Amino acid sequence: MTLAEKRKLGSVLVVGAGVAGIQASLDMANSGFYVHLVDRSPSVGGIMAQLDKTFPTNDCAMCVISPFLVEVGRHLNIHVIPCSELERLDGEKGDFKATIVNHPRYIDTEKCTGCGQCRQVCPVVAINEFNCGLDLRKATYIPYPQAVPLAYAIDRNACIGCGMCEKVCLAGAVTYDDKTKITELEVGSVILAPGGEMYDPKEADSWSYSHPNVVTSLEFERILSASGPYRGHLMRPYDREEPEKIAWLQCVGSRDINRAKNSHCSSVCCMYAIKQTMIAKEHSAHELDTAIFYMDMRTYGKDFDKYYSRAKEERGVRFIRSRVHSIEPVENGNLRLRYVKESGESVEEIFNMVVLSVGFKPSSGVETIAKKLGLTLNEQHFFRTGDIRPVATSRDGVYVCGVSHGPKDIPQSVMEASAAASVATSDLSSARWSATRTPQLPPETDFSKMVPRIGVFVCNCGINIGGVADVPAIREYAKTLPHVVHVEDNLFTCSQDTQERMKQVIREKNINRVVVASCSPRTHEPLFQETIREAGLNKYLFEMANIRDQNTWVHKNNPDLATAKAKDLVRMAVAKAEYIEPLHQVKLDVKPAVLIVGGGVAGMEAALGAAEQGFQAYLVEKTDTLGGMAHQLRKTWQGEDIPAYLERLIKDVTNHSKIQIFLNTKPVHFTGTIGSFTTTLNDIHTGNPNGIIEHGAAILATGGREYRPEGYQYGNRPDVMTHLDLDQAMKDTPATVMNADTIVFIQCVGSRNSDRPYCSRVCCTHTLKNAIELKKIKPGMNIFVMYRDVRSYGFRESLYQEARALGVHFIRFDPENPPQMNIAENNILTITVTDHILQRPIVISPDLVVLAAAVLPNENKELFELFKVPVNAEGFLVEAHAKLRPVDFGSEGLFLAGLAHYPKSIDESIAQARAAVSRAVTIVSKDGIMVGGVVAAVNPDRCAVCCTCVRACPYGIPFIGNEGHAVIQQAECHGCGVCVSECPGKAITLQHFTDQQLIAKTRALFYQPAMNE
Amino acid sequence: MIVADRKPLVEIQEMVANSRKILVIGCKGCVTVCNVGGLKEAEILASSLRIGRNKNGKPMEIDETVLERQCDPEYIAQLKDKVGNYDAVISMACGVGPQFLSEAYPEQKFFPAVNTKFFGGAVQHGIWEERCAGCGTCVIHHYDGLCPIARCSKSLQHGPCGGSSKGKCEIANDVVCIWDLIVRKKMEQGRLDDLRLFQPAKDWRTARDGGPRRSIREELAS
Amino acid sequence: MSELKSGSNLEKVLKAGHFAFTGECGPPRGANIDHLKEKYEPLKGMVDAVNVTDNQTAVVRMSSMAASALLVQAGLEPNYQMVCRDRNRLAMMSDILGAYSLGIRNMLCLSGDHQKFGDHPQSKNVYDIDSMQLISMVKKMRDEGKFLNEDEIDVPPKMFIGAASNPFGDPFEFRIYRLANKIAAGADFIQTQCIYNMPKFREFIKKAVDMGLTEKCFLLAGVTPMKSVGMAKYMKSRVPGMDVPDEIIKRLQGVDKKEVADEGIRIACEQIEEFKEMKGVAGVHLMAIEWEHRVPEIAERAGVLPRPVI
Amino acid sequence: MSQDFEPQILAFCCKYCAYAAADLAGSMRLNYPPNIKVIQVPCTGRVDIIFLLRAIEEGADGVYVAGCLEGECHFVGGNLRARKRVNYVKKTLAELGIEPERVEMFNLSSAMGPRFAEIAIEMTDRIKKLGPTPVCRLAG
Repeated sequence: MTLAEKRKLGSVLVVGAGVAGIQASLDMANSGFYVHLVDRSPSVGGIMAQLDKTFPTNDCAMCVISPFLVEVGRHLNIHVIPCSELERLDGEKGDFKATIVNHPRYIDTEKCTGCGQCRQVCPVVAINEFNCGLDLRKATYIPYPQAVPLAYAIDRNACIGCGMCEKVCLAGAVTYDDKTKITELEVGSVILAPGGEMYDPKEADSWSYSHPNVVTSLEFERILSASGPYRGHLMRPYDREEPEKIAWLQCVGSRDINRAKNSHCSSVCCMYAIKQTMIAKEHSAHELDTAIFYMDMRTYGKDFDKYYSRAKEERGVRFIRSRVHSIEPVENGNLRLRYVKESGESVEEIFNMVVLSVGFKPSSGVETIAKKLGLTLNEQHFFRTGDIRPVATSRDGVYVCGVSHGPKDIPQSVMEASAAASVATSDLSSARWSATRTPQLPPETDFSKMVPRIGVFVCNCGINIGGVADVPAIREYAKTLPHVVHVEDNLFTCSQDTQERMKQVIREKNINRVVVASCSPRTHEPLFQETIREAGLNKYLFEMANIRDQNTWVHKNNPDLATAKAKDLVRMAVAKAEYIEPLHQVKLDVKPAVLIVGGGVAGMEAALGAAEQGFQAYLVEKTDTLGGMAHQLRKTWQGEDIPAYLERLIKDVTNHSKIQIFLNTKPVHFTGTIGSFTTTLNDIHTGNPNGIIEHGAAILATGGREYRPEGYQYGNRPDVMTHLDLDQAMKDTPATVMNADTIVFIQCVGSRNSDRPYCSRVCCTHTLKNAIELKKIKPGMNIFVMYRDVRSYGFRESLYQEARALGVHFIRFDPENPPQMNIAENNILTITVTDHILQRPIVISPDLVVLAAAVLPNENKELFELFKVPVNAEGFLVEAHAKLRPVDFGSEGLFLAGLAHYPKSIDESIAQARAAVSRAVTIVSKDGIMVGGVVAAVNPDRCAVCCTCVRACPYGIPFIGNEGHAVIQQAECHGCGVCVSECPGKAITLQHFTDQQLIAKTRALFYQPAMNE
Repeated sequence: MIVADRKPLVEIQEMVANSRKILVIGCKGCVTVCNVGGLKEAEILASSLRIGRNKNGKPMEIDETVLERQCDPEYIAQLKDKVGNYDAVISMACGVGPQFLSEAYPEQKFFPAVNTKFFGGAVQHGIWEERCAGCGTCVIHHYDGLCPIARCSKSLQHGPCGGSSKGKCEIANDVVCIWDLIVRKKMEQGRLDDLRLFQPAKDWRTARDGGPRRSIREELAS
Repeated sequence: MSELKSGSNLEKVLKAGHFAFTGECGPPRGANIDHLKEKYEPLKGMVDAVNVTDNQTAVVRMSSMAASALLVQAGLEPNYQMVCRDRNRLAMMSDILGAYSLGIRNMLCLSGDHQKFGDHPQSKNVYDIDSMQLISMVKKMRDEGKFLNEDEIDVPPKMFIGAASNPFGDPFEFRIYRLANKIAAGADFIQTQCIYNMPKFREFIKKAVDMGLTEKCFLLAGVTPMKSVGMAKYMKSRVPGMDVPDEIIKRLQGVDKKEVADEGIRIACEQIEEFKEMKGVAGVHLMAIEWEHRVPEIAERAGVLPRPVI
Repeated sequence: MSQDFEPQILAFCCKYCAYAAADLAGSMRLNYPPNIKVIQVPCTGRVDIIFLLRAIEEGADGVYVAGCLEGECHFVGGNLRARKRVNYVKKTLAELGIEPERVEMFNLSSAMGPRFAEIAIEMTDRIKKLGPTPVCRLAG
């Protein structure tokens, strides 16, 4: 076959269903590709599902991730393949054949309803891995209650084969004879997201980990979790006493080549330790003393430094810069820690509990996959990736994201996942929508003006409901309720055959409202809605009564009251059903184009990404050149050539037929909603219009700049320069730099202070890289780095090691006592700094002083107001959610990338730009956006144009339209209903949650209706 | 707009203590905008009254309705066939409402549900502030758009008095000293000399002090 | 300054170039004349005039006109205070006529404290005219012999017109202009709010001198001795427009509890000593609140005795 | 109070947190009194003052609103508004001489199944102590 004839497949494979794998799958499935999502474990979710809270917002991890889990589980174009592994990959980019090994689960996920009866009867207990072994589970188990797929599995290592589960399973889902199977999948590309594992302190005998009160940080997450082994009650494992004093030991298994043989920094431990101290303090009934023992506090991400100072200043967390050299069990289950303070003083302190902040190591799957697929690993056994192609592996068509190619936090993983989704599908764009499924549905029947005819289906859920409540009595009772024309009870209402029957009954009896009394709408409403839709009913003509999760499961001991309550709940559901109405979603056209504002690396990568995906890209730049800040950089941290990359990128962007570039241009007018925006562009100099463009999404990549330092004689002397000045000098006049015998680097100039309380993230790495280069050229040069914390996160730690090995001197200073510059009368410059180890001031006379100046966002007040996007106090753009929506804005259809979001290295900017493309493509790849449903609707007659909704809406969606009443665009409304409850004229309704419906439901609890005729 | 507050429930309960059938009438004008007398508040009041009556074992019937405005006779007239069915009617409009209602339906008893307070606007959702005292002779232009008659607690035309402290009025820490704002604005704009001028004693005849006021537009009135 | 506007003792003392010393007397909360007497008796011979407050802090007291008249009967010279809070222009003008007919020759024109913190917060305030307009009105009645409506007055009241100034109110930069406005409106003398922040007052008076204001008008510096640490703290934090530096509080806290009042008087006397020498200050107004009986001692210690008789 | 008084208590729970926590309490098979009946709302910001009043009017012995933890509302701040509305209703009830404790606001995350059960127990105990609602329901 010639190149042109090569087959491009419209399906993709994702290996690993942690948060990265989930995000990549959703992005691709939502932009026209069929996704096979493979995971070794019985359910999706990865490590994030085990976390209690997430930094720096302290959001509940499960609350944040579970909507994503549900979406993956129900997505028509995501095929979740649990208990499975990738065995081999043949073929090439665009046309792979993947061989998958499906391990036996012993329970058929198609049949299992998740009722849990099997677990109830299982006589065997086993270690509960989900709770890190802190408690036990049954051999028949589900990893956690929110698991997707919601199906049980049998742990055959623990199972004694008693057959109890098979006997009680009324769905017939237990399959003891389940065997390993092999499946083959045809996919166009592969994304690997097998993730990481936490370092096991048992590997080295250094931390008394065998003591029950020494736990790893992940174990501590489970201890804090409300659904964990202690139900959120802060206790130590040894005696279940509430600890009063807890120590955290940082860098366990990280930055440690002696004990753990891991040189990398795990990037997340500083932050999660701070989080754990704060959450533990909240959980503790008494004053809890928390101490973190650390080497460098690496709070380098967005809002991290503020979080750190909050812990220190407001919560009284003790931060002790010291490595603990021994942990010794003493009486009462306590532990004695010995450490040496920076001042050299030896200290002994007793703690009730010790948490080991364990680092990341690659998941055991990484090495296996690498071998099977022929991929290169780095020295730390993670997948090897470069900076300029940050998510590409050594094999074409195979991409990587998440922790498997380097330790990172959730937002970074999510960003990379989207980036991988974007690059993995850009070559497959010709096959978009070719492998996806679309539901074939009959037209909806029009029931308007017809009296309600309600059908009620009461579920026994095996014996989960029927074993406690009197289902026949509930069924008979439901018959007496108004407008009810059909009632039946089912063994499993959710089973395939009942679904078919339900459709048949709806048609036969002309049922126009359906009530199911079973489990939770959170898990099952979409299924039933699909079913009634298949029977020609609008999916909103549906209501559920939760008589299992919120009734029989919690009132087991009181069958009579459970039956009575079930009747109440059914009556309430029927009462609401009487008033529910069909809601019709409207399809809005989508303009298949993306606007990108900012022509730096992030903007260009975004434009190129969108164009490669087959969409028109409009790239708007306010200056007369593309490239932005990158023009001033020389090499990435791994040493890749930036000027050559930039030249290539500018050429690609300029020559791409789908990219239209507007230089010297700024947007001056912006209107529209997701999928269909209109932006007017003006020439920045003449003020004349440059064009009016229509686009379905927009990406803001407005960049940043280097801070021009005040002080340190910057600008007055040629021997004081910033990093970018140094880079320029190295390029233009290297001799001026190399003549120097002594160079001082001063870190955090303009960062981490009261004006800019954030870490500029890139400066430590930049300093290390330059120091190494200088030392290599001129080994005799004296190089001093004056720092507060060396923040060489991830593999960048290797630069720190190398710099030290090359003899670079590192001197730490306190913010209260920064390095002082003196200019003597003879114009000789000296720097004085207090050395913490020597405890005395050191005076250095450098030939050159390099200031690690802060990274600032570009000021674009007008532009940001035009797009109505928020900025934080420091001027950085604010994303929709710090964890799971790191490139989205709160306003739908708008995305961000690059330095405008936060300081970051070029590889991170590229990844974020590609991620923004992925997110934008989920919109522009569709031929229409469905809007409506559970959204607010304004009744113009009642509107008093009082602006209450305008002010109350948390998203700023309502406005007063030209017609003289409030307007709430269906496409933009998030459906929370705040405006509805505030509106003084009762002019707004939240569809499907109207006053009438909810008051009817309320009333029904207290009124027994008259008998139905 | 006219800004009002809902009267305490107990006061309204006492007004209608002996009534068995009550109509609550909201107004879609100012009182809806200031979230005190629209349909929402009418429903809340009706429900609260029902709860109170049911609790005391003296159930009654309450209906709610809302008029476009209670300060125009045409809208008042829409109640013609309705008011007679009730033994008490509660108006949620400003002080104008119950009076227009009483004038139109002299046989019926009308009760005010709100305390009418001032002319002002919303400074944010849920907070309204006075801006105008309706003095009948506007002098705002002398004070750079800030009215000391309405907003100085002593209506000083030559302020600020000695009680002005850190931009706040002597009466409370949360009351802005308008004179502080006036002076600062004049200073910023280099027009402090405006405040060296003596303002003669104000003619209060155009205010309420001149007796009940009327506005007659010859070209409109017939 | 040769021609006398009112012929009051205070006017004479000031115009003769003496350093004036005025006191203050709050009328009783009742018609108890003896109580009033207790308060004014110690002031006899100690001060040039006695301010008689007008429902001070919006608390009902005997009318300041009646109390002033009783002082006249007792041989003391009152400085009749009138606030804009409680009466409209009709009442004010009629009271001024009445006061003059009762022998009252000095008047202090004030806005008045808002009734919110008084004993009748329910009352309706008047503020028909403000203090600036009141000053102007009294001057018009005296100099033009006319009411506000331009009608002629049959025997116009000749008042020596006083006004108040608070150098410490905000905005500080504007205070000097407000003083200038009051002088332009017709104030013959100024009594200031109690002064504790001396550096700030020096700045203020320097500006007043530079602007020539103290040439046009007599300025009497307000002094109130601190009776206790509690009083100092209260005045610092609770009285709007009052500026009490921390040093004053520290100084009071620094002495034995029994000595605090004495230390307060010592601070006041030190201030008076400085005012005597300060350019632009024509006298001191001593507001010894509920401490009238100690005025002789303070006057003695401040070295302002004997008072000139003209 | 009568020993066998079984109060009717209505709980408005937001879809993302409180309702999920209620489900989790079920998955964990925690026991709590059956007096609690839940109505799901997308966000507690949708819980209108009138819903709470109407519940009391119709004869609820207790009503509560349960939303996300403060600062963690999925719709930014709906739970903060809900709290204010609950406080408003408490004030109204107090004016009417009804125990304001019959109405309450709670915050919990979706992972706090045990907390949901605790709240249900707490509210049931509280209402049992208060006794039946003093509001007599009208016939029909």
